[in-house]
Amino acid sequence: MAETQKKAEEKPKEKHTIKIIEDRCKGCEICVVYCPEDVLAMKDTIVSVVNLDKCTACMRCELFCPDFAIYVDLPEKH
Amino acid sequence: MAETQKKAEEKPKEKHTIKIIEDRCKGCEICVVYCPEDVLAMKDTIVSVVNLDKCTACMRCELFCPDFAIYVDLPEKH
Amino acid sequence: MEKNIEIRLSGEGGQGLILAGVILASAALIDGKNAAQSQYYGPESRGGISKSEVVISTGDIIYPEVADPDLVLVLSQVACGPYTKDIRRDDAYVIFDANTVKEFPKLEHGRIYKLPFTMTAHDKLGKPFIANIIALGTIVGLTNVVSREAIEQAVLARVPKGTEELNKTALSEGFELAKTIK
Amino acid sequence: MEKNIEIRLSGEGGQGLILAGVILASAALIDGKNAAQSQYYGPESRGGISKSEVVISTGDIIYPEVADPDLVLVLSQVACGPYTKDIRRDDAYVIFDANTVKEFPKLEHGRIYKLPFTMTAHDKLGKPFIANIIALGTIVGLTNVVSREAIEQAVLARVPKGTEELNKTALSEGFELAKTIK
Amino acid sequence: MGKKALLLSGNESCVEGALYAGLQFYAGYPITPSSEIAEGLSRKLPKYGGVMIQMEDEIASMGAIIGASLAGKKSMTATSGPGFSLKQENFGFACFNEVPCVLVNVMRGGPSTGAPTGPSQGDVMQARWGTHGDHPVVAIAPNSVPEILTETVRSFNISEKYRVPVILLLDEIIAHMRERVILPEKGELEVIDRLKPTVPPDQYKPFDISNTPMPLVPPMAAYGTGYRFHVTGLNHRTDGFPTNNGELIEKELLRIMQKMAMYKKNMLKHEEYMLDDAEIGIVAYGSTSRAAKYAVNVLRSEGIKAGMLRYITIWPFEEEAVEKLAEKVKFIVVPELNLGQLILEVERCARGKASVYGVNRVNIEIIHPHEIIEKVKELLHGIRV
Amino acid sequence: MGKKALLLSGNESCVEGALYAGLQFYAGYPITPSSEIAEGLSRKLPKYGGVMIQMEDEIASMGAIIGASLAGKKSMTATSGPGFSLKQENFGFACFNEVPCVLVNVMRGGPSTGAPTGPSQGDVMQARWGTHGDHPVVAIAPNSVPEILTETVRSFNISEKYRVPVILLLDEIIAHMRERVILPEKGELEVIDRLKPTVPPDQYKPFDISNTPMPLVPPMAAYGTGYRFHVTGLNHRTDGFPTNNGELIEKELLRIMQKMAMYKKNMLKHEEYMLDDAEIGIVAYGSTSRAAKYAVNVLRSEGIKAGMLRYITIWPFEEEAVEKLAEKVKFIVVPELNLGQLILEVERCARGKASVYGVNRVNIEIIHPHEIIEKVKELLHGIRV
Amino acid sequence: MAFEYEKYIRKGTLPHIWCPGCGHGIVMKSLLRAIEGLKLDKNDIAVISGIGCASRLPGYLDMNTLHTTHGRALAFATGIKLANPKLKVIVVSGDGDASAIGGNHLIHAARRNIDITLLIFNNSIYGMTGGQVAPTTPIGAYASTMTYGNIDPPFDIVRLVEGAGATFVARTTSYHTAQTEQLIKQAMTHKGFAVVDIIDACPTYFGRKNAPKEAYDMMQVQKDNSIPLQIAQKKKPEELQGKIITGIFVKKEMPEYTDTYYNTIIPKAMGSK
Amino acid sequence: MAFEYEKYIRKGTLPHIWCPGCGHGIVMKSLLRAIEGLKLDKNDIAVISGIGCASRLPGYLDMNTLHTTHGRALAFATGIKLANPKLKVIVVSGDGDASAIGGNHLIHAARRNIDITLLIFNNSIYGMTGGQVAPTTPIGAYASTMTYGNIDPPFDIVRLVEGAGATFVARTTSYHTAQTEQLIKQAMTHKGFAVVDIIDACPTYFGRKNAPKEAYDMMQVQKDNSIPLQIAQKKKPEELQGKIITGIFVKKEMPEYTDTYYNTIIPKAMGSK
Ligand SMILES: Cc1ncc(C[n+]2csc(CCOP(=O)(O)OP(=O)(O)O)c2C)c(N)n1
Ligand SMILES: Cc1ncc(C[n+]2csc(CCOP(=O)(O)OP(=O)(O)O)c2C)c(N)n1
Ligand code: SF4
Ligand code: SF4
Ligand code: SF4
Ligand code: SF4
Ligand code: SF4
Ligand code: SF4
Ligand SMILES: [Mg+2]
Ligand SMILES: [Mg+2]
Repeated sequence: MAETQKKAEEKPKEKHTIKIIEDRCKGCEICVVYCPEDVLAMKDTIVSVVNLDKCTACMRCELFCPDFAIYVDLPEKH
Repeated sequence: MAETQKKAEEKPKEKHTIKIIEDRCKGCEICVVYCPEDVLAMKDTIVSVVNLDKCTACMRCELFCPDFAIYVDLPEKH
Repeated sequence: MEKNIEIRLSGEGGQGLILAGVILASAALIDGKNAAQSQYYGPESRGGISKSEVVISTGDIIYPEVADPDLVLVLSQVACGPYTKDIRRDDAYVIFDANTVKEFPKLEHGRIYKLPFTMTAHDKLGKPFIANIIALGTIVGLTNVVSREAIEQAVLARVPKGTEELNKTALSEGFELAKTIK
Repeated sequence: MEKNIEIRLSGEGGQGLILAGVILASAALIDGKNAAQSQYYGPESRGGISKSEVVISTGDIIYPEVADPDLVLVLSQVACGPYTKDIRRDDAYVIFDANTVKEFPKLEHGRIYKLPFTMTAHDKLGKPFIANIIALGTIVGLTNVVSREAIEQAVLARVPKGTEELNKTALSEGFELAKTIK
Repeated sequence: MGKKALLLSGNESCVEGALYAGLQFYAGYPITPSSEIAEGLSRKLPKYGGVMIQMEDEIASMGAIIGASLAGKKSMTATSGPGFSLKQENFGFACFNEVPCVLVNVMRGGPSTGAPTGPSQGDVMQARWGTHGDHPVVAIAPNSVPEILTETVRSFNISEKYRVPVILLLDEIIAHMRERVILPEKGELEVIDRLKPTVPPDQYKPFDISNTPMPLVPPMAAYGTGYRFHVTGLNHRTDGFPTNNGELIEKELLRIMQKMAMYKKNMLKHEEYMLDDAEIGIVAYGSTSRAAKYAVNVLRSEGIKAGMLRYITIWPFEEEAVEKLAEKVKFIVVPELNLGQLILEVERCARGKASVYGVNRVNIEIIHPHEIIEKVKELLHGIRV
Repeated sequence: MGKKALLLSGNESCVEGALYAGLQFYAGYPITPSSEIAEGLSRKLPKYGGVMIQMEDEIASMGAIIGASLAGKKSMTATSGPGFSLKQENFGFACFNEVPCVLVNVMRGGPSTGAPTGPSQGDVMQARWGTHGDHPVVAIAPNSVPEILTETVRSFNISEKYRVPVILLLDEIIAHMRERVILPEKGELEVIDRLKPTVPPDQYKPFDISNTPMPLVPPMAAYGTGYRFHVTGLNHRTDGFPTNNGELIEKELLRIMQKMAMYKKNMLKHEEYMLDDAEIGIVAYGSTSRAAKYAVNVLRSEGIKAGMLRYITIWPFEEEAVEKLAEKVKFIVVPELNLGQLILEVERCARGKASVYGVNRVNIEIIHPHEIIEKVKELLHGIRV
Repeated sequence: MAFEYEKYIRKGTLPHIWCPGCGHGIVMKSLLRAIEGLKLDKNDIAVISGIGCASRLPGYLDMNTLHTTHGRALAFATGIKLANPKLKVIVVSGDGDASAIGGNHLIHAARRNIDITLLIFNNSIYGMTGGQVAPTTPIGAYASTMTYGNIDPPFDIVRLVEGAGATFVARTTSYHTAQTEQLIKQAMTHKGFAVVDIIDACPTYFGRKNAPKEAYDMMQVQKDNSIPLQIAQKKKPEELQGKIITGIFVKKEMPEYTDTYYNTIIPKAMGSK
Repeated sequence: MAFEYEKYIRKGTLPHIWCPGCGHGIVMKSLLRAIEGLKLDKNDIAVISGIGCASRLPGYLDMNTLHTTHGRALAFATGIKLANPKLKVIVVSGDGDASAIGGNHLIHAARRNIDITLLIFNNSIYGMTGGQVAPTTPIGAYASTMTYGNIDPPFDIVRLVEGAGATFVARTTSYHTAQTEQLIKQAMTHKGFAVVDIIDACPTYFGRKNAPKEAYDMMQVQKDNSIPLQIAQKKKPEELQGKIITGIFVKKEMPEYTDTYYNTIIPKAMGSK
């Protein structure tokens, strides 16, 4: 498993948010399907965060989104 | 070793001749060099038979001549 | 109707405008008329500006694109500017989707309507992508450019198996919308 | 010598005609003259018809090929027909290799000579391929189109290392042959 | 109108035309806006027992159709600008060896990758001069979907009858446009096959014209039929073998060009619209001619005597048609979806007898009738732009 | 004549010219009769620190020189007909993106493989129209070995100065012929380098002309110099990015063509020989012009007032030169080693004011002065052939 | 933001033109992370592509970028690399671009061992032109020019470039984002021609005629079908039918072309008269 | 006459254009013996070539012959084979023709496994154009475009076509006349794409700048350097440096393209509406 991913998983669950750039989201649902915690859901043709609390900042949504439309906003600078 | 060659070598030494088509011979000397019995020699820029008696009809000259210029003329039809 | 009827369906890629144009042209053929359908789309697979034009005539169609629009449908904001500027006739229909178009161009000619195609598709039929068929119904309802039978037959012939009922309903919704402004 | 001197060296591939032409042209440059050398050869690597033309002048050379031959050298049978037919001047030299050419074309103009270049190369020098250089000697000896010093210098500059003496001898043989007919 | 009317795109119509004409081999490489031709044939050609293959590139496609044609099959390829450029080397081989085949070029916006979905008429001169060396060329430019069908059949017929590759020059507009087409019945349109040799195999020479019923057109044997012949891209003799003999080289080249000259009239095709009393000539082709015709109608309705000369066969260029036109009109307008290509030929053939003006566009939109109308009016009122 | 006179072939002279002009990158694929250019550069270019690479084919060679030019190096490739056809697609990319580079085409007998060692001028129209779509082109055709050197330098200069690919059209005769050449000293001939941007990297747009000292010619940054720009073969905006906006597309295409129009006079070059009082005009170029000049001399010596207009820059075509000529001569003769190519332009520009006749040959021999002389006499005596 | 992709992206160019769910965007992100990991200056990177959906990538990158003709990117890139050896040169290709029309440049770049990193966005189809068969389309799959199911045996890109002499060859999938990042990094660090064959998904056109259709399902297939090379080596050929073998297949040291040219030819030439 | 070559040769075409000692003529004879051995009808054989010295071969054969453009013979041959599947199709190529400009058609013919026999007359140089470097020229050898010695690593043709999917791949030399005959026979009997890489000699141009120079010496090198595959397999890589490994490298059964087309696609298409 590669650095970026590992780093993210080891990280203690601090406060973070999921940032969605709606103009870019094309509604492919990849992030929704691959989010292990069901944090995301489709709303119309665009994704939205429905359960931020469950988010583990695992980074999968960010890594997989083909459209640079979803980011995990970590509190500390990386 | 392939058929043609083998056949030729096994053949009893019957009477045969070496036919040279002078118009085609370009004098590359390949036949002269590869004749194992020194049957051939260069005469000017063209090959000629100098010692037919020693010829074993091994076919090398014919096989190697790039110019279709030298043939071993076997008595029997093949 | 001696003159050609020149119809432009505009919007963006993914809205099914080309299909709609093809259906309209097929319907014309079913009615025994002549039709020419053409289109423009860019390389973007989504969101790029797009149009489909249909010219319908009882005689020969000389110029196959819209030279003097009788009807322009606009299903998205990006299409507003470029595709409405050549409207020259006061009796030309200009029909905007009231949901997707937010800023309407200022037009000097034409009879302007704003209809909720997308909302109808979404709310009534639960399928946003069916707005094109609804709009077709409205266009035919408004102009009678082809017969209702022909457009129904043409729609059914061209839509995916299993979606026939949905499309029929969409058409009807379009005809209903037409009534609201006729 | 105000007029251009137009020389054609013809024969077949492998006879070193191009080299001979280049040497002759270089000699002209050494003499401070102008020269243009051109050639034709086919795709065959051996036996195909071939020619090399040299135009030498004290002034500009307008047309770079032989338009009106002053001298035609023919070193092989195949070249006889095509390369002698444009001889228009009675004082033009036409020099055949007496050994390789068996059938001589009927010519209406020109001073015709048959010289044993190949035999000389073979018998006297033991190198059949040197006939080209012998012929060069003859040409210069006959026409003085370039100086003897220049042609010697040009030959030495262009032949492979180690063959200088051979080539010098060949040139001299050519000059000797020229004397036989002068 | 007994038969069923279909709504076909131009590319689909081309597929129908090719099948009607007896296409048996298609090789191509996908490129917008021509790909629907390959796609249609992928579905339909094997139904006719023919072969459709997608090759590794355009060069290979052109090579493959020449091979198939030499093996006796009616062959075709289709492409657009970038692919058309790539096919030029092998296309020249076909021209030189008089190999019947049809090369469809659906023109798109250029140069280079340009605007793949944008219409254009930018390859008109390339169709004539794209490959190196002098060579015969036929190029045909229909202007409607139904005409694509009939002109595709005519392209095959010319190609087979005269042993000359034919370029079918479509533009993106008519290739992608859909119009009503009624498929012709079998026998309704003429379908011509190439001349077969009548001499026995040992007397056959692939470019020999001493035994042909059609002067200058050598009959054509197919590989594998007992006629063992040679074909080369080198300058060759009538027996197909290479030669360095300048006389023979020139003779063979001239024979091919003379063949074109001799049959040119049979290859030409143009439409005249309201030319009889025309004072203003519009010369057009392809989709642009439909705007031109529309413009003529509008101008006539306003009392301006305009007329249109439409080239259907573009190459060889029918010089006489322009010459005649130039004699009688005040000026000639040539609308083209490029920066002025066929206009050069029009200018040349007008020989100064009429001034020639272009209406040009390269903004990936079709030329609008109004642009032509305005240009004519502007010129009429003596305003030069 | 202080400097040493060398006996060089035309191809060798081209090598010297390219090195003089500052060539730094050569990519090619061998083909007769151009190969000596690659061979000469294989030996000499690395001495100058430059790179000479033999690529896998002509397409790759053309691509590589465009890449190298965008990376800031003066680049060249050389080929002959078949390779010229193959290079067309990428050549169009260079034309469209205004990439300076020199493409040498040593013409040989065509079409197709034709006669590899036979002379020809068969690619003159292809040089203008070989790639798809409208595009600017410069083509230069010297007629002697020393002129090849100076015209090679001029080709690079034009290419660099105006950001336009230049085709150097040699014919087999002058490429393989040897003549006396005196190498120019450093500084003796002008050597021009492309405009570099003056704006900082973040303001740089590769096709922007708002900040250029030369109107219509955008300064050119090189990859790897801190200017991070984009180049595409798609229709693009001034910032290099693709667009579907018809207006922008047209604007950019027209700008390139306007640039050509604006600087055309600086690219043109012709020679007039005895034209002042000429009654008979001969229009020629390349090796054929030497036969033409010889013919003029012979004709003059017989009291016939012939003169020659020789095009050195063929494309863009200097229309005015023919127009002027046509005004004053009885007729124009155009000798070409092809079946009539540039004659079409001559005819067009003569506008019917003088009749135009060709003297054509495709028998892989150079045109002989006597053929031109005879043609002129024949025409003078009113005998049409 | 966990990773600042925008640092490498040209302002105003997003959203990109790719379809919803197109794998090209996912791979692009892996590429950017790899570049970040190598701490390269954007001024020193040149990214070249041919034509196709994948080939639109360079336009988005704030680097030295060139979008050439279909199949020819490696040829242009060869010119760039030789003209300016200090540039890190990356070529981005679709599978059609790289292995159909571009096949010749592919094998020759491999043969020369020129220092270029080639990323093949291998979605088994021609995306840009609407779903025609590619030299990578599996037997039996449907494509718009294979109406009756594909009969053209596909290339194994890894074996192809290996046979041509490539000195670094690896395979991964768009699903394996971390592996992709790592392999691209290693490819870029490798001195010589390096190829990464990235199995990718075109939901629009490959999905249109084949199953599965949805992007996320296609990614699942990538995941489920992948086997790392070390494991694959222990299996029988039958067991590997239809599998995607991932990892590094070739990694060897050989003289690099640009280097050899500048350090052998030029000195020799300058030394000789 | 021991073997009646003239039976297959077009009257009046000899002497051929090849140089004294050129290996092409020797290989041509091996080819003719192979054809004789297969008892094929001349009417059923098509021989196609590109451009180059080797490519002049078809002109001499009294068969269906086609001399195409440089590098493109396989493309033309593909059209011929598909148009008339009953033809036995042989392509004759130079090494440059086949692997430089023609490389793409080579790998794609291999991929398709179309029933064509490709004979590569591999003399490590461009003969026809005067001795320029080829993609088969050994490192360090001199060529007219490699003044300072070749730096381009050569292809191993066998590995290249194997990597591309060829189902029959063999190598021999022009010296090994009997082996050449046998391998050509096997290649022609193989159903599918078959390549025979025949190491050959160009005394004129390869010999001009390299040693040895004489045709007979070059043949001696072929003899001395050749190692049969079975023996080579037992040796260490170091021991095989500069050796010519001969024999059959690949021979496997796979569906043949023409066959698949006619027996799968056409019936399917005719069956569907
Ligand atoms: C010379 C040429 N031929 C064909 C095309 C059309 N074309 C554009 S992209 C493409 C193939 C795209 O497939 P791929 O390379 O796999 O990229 P993808 O779109 O799947 O990412 C083709 C055939 C072209 N632009 N130029
Ligand atoms: C498109 C094109 N490019 C280049 C050439 C020039 N050319 C002819 S043959 C040849 C190479 C010959 O080498 P090879 O194929 O190895 O055959 P050989 O002559 O060695 O037998 C080349 C480059 C050509 N005829 N056409
Ligand atoms: S970071 Fe992981 S858990 Fe959080 S939303 Fe994204 S995928 Fe789901
Ligand atoms: S993966 Fe990206 S584009 Fe797809 S739905 Fe999620 S945010 Fe939107
Ligand atoms: S057959 Fe053998 S022995 Fe006789 S001449 Fe020929 S090579 Fe010599
Ligand atoms: S091998 Fe043939 S060409 Fe060579 S010398 Fe002997 S007979 Fe003559
Ligand atoms: S067509 Fe396919 S490859 Fe192209 S952007 Fe859409 S999904 Fe991606
Ligand atoms: S040049 Fe070489 S390959 Fe060509 S015929 Fe001569 S020896 Fe043979
Ligand atoms: Mg793809
Ligand atoms: Mg070779």
